[in-house]
Amino acid sequence: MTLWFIRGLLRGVVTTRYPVRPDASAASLPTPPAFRPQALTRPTADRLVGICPSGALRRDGSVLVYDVGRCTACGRCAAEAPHAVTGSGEFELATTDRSTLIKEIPVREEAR
Amino acid sequence: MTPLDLLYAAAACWLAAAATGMLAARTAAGLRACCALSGAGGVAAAAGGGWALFYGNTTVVSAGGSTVIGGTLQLQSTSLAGVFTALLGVVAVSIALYAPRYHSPSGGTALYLAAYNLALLACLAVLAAGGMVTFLIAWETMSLACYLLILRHPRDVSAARGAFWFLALSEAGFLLVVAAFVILSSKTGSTTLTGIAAHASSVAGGWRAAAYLLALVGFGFKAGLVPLHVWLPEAHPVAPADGSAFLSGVVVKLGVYGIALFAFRLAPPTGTWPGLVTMFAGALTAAIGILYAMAERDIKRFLAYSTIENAGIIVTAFGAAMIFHAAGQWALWAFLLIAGIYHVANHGCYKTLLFLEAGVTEHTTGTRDMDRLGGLIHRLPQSAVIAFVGTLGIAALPPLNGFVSEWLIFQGLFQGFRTGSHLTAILIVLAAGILGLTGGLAIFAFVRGFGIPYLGMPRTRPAAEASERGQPVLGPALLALACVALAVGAPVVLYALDKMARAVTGVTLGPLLLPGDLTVIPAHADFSAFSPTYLAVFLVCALAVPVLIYLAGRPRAGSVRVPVWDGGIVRFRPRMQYSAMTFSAPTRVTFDALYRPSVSVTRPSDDDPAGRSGPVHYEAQVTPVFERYLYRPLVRCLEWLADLVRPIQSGDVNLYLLYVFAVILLAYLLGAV
Amino acid sequence: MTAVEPKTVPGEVTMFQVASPHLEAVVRDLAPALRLADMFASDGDATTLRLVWANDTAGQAGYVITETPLENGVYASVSDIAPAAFVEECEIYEQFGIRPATGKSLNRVMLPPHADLPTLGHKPQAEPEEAHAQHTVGGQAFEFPFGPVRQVGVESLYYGLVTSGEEVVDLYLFTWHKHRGLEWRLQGKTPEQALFLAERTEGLSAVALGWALAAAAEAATGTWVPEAAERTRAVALELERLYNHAAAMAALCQSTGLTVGQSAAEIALERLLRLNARAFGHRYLFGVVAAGGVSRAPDADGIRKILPGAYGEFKRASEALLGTNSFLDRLEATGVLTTGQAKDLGLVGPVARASGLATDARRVPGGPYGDETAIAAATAGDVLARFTVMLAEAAESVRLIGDFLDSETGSGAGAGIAELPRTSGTGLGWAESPRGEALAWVELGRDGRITRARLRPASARNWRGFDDACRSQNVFTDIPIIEASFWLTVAGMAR
Amino acid sequence: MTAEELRDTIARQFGRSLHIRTLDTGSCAVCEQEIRLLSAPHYDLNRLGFFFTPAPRHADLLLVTGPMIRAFAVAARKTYDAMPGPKIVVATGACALGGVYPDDPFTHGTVDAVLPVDVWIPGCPPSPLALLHGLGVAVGRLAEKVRDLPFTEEHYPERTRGGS
Repeated sequence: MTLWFIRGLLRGVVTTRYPVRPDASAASLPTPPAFRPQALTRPTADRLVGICPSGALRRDGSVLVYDVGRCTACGRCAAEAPHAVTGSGEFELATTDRSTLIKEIPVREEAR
Repeated sequence: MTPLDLLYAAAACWLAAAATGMLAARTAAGLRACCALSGAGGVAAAAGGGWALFYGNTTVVSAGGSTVIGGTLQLQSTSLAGVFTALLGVVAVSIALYAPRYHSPSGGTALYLAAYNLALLACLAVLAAGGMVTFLIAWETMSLACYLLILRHPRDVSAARGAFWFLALSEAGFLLVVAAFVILSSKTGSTTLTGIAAHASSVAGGWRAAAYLLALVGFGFKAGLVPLHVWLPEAHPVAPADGSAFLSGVVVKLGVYGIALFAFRLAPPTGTWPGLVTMFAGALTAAIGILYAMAERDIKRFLAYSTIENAGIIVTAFGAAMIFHAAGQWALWAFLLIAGIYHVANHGCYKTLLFLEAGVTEHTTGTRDMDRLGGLIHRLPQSAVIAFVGTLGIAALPPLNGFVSEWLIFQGLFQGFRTGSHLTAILIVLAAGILGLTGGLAIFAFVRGFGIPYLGMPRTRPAAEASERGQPVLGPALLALACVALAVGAPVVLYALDKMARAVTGVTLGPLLLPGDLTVIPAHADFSAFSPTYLAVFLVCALAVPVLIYLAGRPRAGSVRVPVWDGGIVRFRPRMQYSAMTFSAPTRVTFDALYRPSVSVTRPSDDDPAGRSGPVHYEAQVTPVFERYLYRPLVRCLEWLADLVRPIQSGDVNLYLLYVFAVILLAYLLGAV
Repeated sequence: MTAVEPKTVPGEVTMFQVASPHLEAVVRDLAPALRLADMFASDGDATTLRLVWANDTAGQAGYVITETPLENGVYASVSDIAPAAFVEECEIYEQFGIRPATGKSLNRVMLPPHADLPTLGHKPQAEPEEAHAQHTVGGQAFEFPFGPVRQVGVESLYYGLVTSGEEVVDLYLFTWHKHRGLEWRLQGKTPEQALFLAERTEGLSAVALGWALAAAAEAATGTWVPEAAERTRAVALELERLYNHAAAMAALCQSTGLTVGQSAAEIALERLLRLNARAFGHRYLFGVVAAGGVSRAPDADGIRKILPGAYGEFKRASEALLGTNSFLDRLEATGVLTTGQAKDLGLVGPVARASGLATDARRVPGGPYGDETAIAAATAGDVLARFTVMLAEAAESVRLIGDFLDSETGSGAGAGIAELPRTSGTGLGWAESPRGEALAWVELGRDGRITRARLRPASARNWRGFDDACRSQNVFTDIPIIEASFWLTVAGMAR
Repeated sequence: MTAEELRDTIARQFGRSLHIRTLDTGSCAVCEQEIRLLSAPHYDLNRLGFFFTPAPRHADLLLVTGPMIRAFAVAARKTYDAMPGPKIVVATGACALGGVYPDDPFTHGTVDAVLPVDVWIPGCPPSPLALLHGLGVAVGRLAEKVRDLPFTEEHYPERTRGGS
């Protein structure tokens, strides 16, 4: 047990300072996508809705309804439409109000 | 008028009860009449016994003119027998209250009640016997009556087996008892007990010791000393509940009475070693008795083993008393006699109670197997409370009576250092240690003995549907009251027992033991003191404190009651409870040298490891060591001898005439010499 | 052999048709030589019973599948000959309502009591007998209920621990609390959609299950995956093995009460998980495997830079543990599984290898693994043997990752994806997950959607060895140690 | 009790020490692994005054993972009922928030179909950092951010176009 003690001392502290300070390891976490409304046309939005495996996306008229809670950050939408979808880098998503997780992204109307 | 007159009245009642039972117990009214007579006899016996305690020894009364074997019916009431007589009376009364509801009127019941009341009568005769011949005849009558009593259901093989065990060991013991009496009687030239006691000092030490050892073994068969105990667990389960209660409450105690008679009254052996032998016989009996009790799941067998344990405790106290006598510590001699006899009374009450409640359980559920019971406290609340009182008593937990007498015995044993011999002192402390182990195991055993049948969930449908309606309550309740009285009234009891001890030993403990303020100073003035009465009052008050605190301080705000946290399981099932056998498994593992358990696990698909769909069958059997390694060889040996002498019995009349002739010739020749 | 019409599918898989009356004889023929790796039914025009046999012999590794169309919905009791099939017989009853012809009692595996759940075929006529729960132990033993809500941070699982107070007489598990009906859910999904659920069947072997399912779909459509993508899958799989073995080490320390060791192992575990996130963008490697290839290339430089340090933590922790006698004493001779038991029960992975069975799906030719892949082995069959096997495998994983990243034969490990044609077909896929061989079987309809998918994670196999391992012991407190050394998930069993 | 009152009570009563019981209602074992890592040296939730407790009787917070399998709902409810009030339920991971399994014969699909959820933590799985943030939010120690996040690119000017 003494050996373990010395080993522990030699190993040093690895504990994160989060939440007092940000943690660097957060940078490589998968995060929910953010959308670029300029590039988000109606067909693109429909394609994204079709490809989302977790049902986080739904188009309601000219709005893409995005449920961050249901999003698994699988990255399929970003792979499908890299010009319209990018990573948000946000991981602090906890909320006490479920409705705040539902975002409405405006969809660019095509000229008819 | 002497206490004997009350005993005559009791005897008359019991004789009448036997006759009524025989003739009329086929009807409910006859059954009740028989029990009423039996109960009246019990009242008379209890009163007579209590009176005899204070009265001292009466003179020997010769009654009847029979001169069959050179003696008349000699009767005497003594202080020592008084305790046992009073116990006999109390047991008889409670059984009389119990029996009318327990038995249904029938021919079998009639015979049973006749045998039972004859057994009561014979027990009374043993206790009132003033002469050797009377004693022996009464003793033998008692054995035969008890044999019939155990054979309530003669067609049942196990009943026949249990009764046979009882009879065989009784007869073996009887022979030794006869021999012991013959030695003392021939050496003192007297056949009355008083006469033998008066001339005992003239008997050589060797003869006294021989007589004592013969008596110890002979009465040990009845008292259930290991290894002479094997009849108890066989006979108790097969007898009716009140019969078992009577066997454990009284008949076993008569064995103890016999030992006390030889150890303290007739011709106490000289020297330290008879005391040591007695003490260790008792201590080992106690330890082995409780260990075997732990391996039983049949309630009555469990209680029978517990009886063995308690007999062991009493005999240990007697043995230690004899040691102190040899060491000249007269006060301790008398004190341990008192403590032992106190335990006799206590055990007689709570063991009878527990057997009666076992009968209630068996009647309402149809089984004695603890692992088929459970949750009876909800179905049989009155019985459960009564049984709980008995359990507290037998587990020697304060404030009940078992605690008082066991505590006194321990206090006596702790005085071992006053014997003057280091070796003896160490041996006495060793015996105290064995008794300590026994006491701890007894608590464990009775937590199990009460918890498994009465607490938890019912394990079978009959247990779930048991009903208390129509079940006897009064008899056991009377005994529960007696238990409480023996605890709270300890100073009174000790005052009476002090009278008894003075009659037997001539030593007066009086003010030393009882300073007069409900306190008891056991064993020695500068050792310890306590008051069972105050203890009981204090414990009740102490238990009330948390209740009062709860009532006073419970939150006024609304609280929520939710079920027990169960890990989210669908529902608890009875099979998820500790069972009697699993509860005692740690003991089984710790003492496996004694138990030599054989474990077998079988599943139907053992050859098919993935197909383990079948039910598991698990069994752990305790080896019956004494039956297998002591009695079985003995029985084989006897059978072999019987085979040897079989040619003598040819069936030829001429040959038999020759035998008669040879015997007469031999008698003449011996006479001529 | 009474087989008809052999036909082959891509990979080292041979298929035979076996007529229903001959099934018993064929099983009798195959059982001594091959390992019954899986058994399942499919509902088509007639219910078809498929038995997947694995050949573990070095150099001949591969799979044999026997197909038996069932007449009148009965089949010979396979488990009477090959005991490993018993759990599957129970599953087939729950999913299709058909049971072995012998009418033997079947246990409850996935079906919750009194549940009205959709099934793959007919509903079972009656509830499963739950035979193992009806103990007639005669009061000499009782059931110690444990769960389903157990310690903190573990999955829901019910242990019925039958004990005599001291000995473990029997132990059985209920896992139906976690049955999510995955095989039912996969019906009608495209392989791409199915992968999403397959990874979440048993998240701790997401790569292995994803690979197995993707490989099955690729086999069904005859798709060839780019070699670089295959190597990327292998890198991910070995990273998965590494972090799982680190997690198992932490769990072993926790179960033996060695908190310092647990912390050391958890430092290694966290560093390996961060490596995963750096290399593939997900701590548990979800989403790496795609149908027809991989969705992303690994950050090879990141792996080369971080892996030695992370594995160094792992190695330091494991070496310190191997020098701690109080720890090893708890492991030695605990939870012993004999070779015979492991073989009869068809166990896989480190558990089987620690009991002397050299089974490893990585040995099947056709994948990115070469012949020189070392298969760790031990014979003692106890917890210590499983621990040492895991350590040896971790070392081999590090070597393999380096090999794949610097592969001479191709472009190393990279992204690459082949389009799956939308055709019908059937295929078997496999991968060696950290817990052992994971199997997937896929039947695709004409539109390329799944009509029947069978997922068999290693956990579904190895739990059946758990009670035997526990019963070899008479000490309750060893059970958590045994559970940690198996390192299984309930999710994989109750999928 | 309204949500605001509950939060006040919690901030007052659990400001410094909070005991957590986890509940798996059908997860894939990965959320459990991340929860276990909370007590690992890298995250060490005890430094923040959070503790795990196996007994729901001692727990203040129920950390629920998985899509709430119907067969498990009774056990989940029992666990919740066994906790003394005031109590917090945290739905953890995409499964618990309805992202993986729909409402069908096998699963309820979301935890709030059975238990009254107070805090939602998205993520598949939520990383230990996300869990720490969620616990902080649950006791009112950390601010909620997601309310103000539009998840449109304007909000993330530091990110380059097309970066993923």
